[in-house]
Amino acid sequence: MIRVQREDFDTGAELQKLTAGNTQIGGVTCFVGVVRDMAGGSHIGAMTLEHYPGMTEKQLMAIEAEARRRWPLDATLIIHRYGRLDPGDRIVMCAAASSHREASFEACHFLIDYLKTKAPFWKLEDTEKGAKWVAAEARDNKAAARWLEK
Amino acid sequence: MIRVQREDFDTGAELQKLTAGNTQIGGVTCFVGVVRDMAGGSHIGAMTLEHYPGMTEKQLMAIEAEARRRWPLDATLIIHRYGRLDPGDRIVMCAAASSHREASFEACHFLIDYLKTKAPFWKLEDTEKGAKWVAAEARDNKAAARWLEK
Amino acid sequence: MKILYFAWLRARTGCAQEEVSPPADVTNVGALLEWLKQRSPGHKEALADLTVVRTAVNQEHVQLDHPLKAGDEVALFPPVTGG
Amino acid sequence: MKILYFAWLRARTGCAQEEVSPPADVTNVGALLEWLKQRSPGHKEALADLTVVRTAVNQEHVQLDHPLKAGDEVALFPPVTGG
Repeated sequence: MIRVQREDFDTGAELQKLTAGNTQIGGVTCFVGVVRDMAGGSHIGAMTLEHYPGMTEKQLMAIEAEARRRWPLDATLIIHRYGRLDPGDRIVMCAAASSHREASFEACHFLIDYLKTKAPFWKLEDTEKGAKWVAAEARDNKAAARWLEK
Repeated sequence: MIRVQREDFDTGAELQKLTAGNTQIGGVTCFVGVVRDMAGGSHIGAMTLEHYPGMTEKQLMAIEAEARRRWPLDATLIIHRYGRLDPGDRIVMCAAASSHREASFEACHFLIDYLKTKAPFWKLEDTEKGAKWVAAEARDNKAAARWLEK
Repeated sequence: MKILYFAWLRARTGCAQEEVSPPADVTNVGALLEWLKQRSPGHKEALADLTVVRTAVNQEHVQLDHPLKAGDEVALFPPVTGG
Repeated sequence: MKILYFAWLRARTGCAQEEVSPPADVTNVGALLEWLKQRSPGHKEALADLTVVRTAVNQEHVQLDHPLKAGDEVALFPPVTGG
């Protein structure tokens, strides 16, 4: 399941719903991304996440479908927020549940790595020097490239 | 932090406490292990987790300390339950928070892999053929061996 | 043809969305970007360095050689920075 | 010296914990296990296959060559299956 929303989410409740009623599941790996207050040495007051409605959902669904094609998963979840966020706020959660621990770890890692390079979100940070569009990081492309199928 | 307890835990509340007040944290990876109702082809009604009080805490603390030595982590948590558990019940949670996504993933993976081979817990499963001590799995040793430092 | 601009591409072109009718020789995304540069100094500035511009057609990531057809929704944006 | 038994080692020996005084030539864990085998048929059965027995001294995992001293807490258990 994927969701794109302005509101915060309750990580524990989401995980609970994800695994409820399926006793094949042996483990769930979850990543929660949080707004940091330092980036590139500048203090950040808050940030605004812009996205491309329609394409965002389409890309997240494609990423989720790809994870389920690659690993034996019982359940997957991606929630991504947009709008104004303060340091410490949750931005994103990815989760993958499986009967196999390895599959749940790899799939969760894949979800966040792919999302970082494919989902159309852009961060505008309030810094001490004014609002600044965050530049993409080369290491995110590198992280996603590891999942390219040979 | 580590905890060994009979009671269930609230994953979301634990994650919230773990990251609260530290806005250096960019992400937290969390693994939650759940009781499956099938193992080796036998239906499982419930299981009882026995442990070695004292040694369990000591080993979990050592595993946590080792993770913090290896990766730049802001916070770590291991909670492991013991006693009687039903299919679908949470058994364990491991979490690692960091300013770096990769570090949080690797450290969380390390925590659960090491715990599986070093923490003195034993599972007694109620199967259709009676109570049965679960045998250790070779793949768990293999998973832990990947973290051996060269 | 609908063109959408996001993040600093929107700021520099001064528009979030515009309806355009490129000439018949604009058959792919690369040609469209060259043609769009002529619309205003802001467009020219926004599209000056195409190494930092990404494109989607009908909500799928595409490269500059992707063909265009009437009615396509084309989006221009910087490399994404979500997550 | 205190010996603790866990999981099926406890079930087979019939005891969770016992206080023992091994002779002076029992200087390491391996020798202790051999000596413990003689305490009962249950002990002998429990310790018949040492490839499935793990040991800890004072709550640290150890190998069979680990030396023993008076007052040690020695635990015998199967390979762990938590998590």
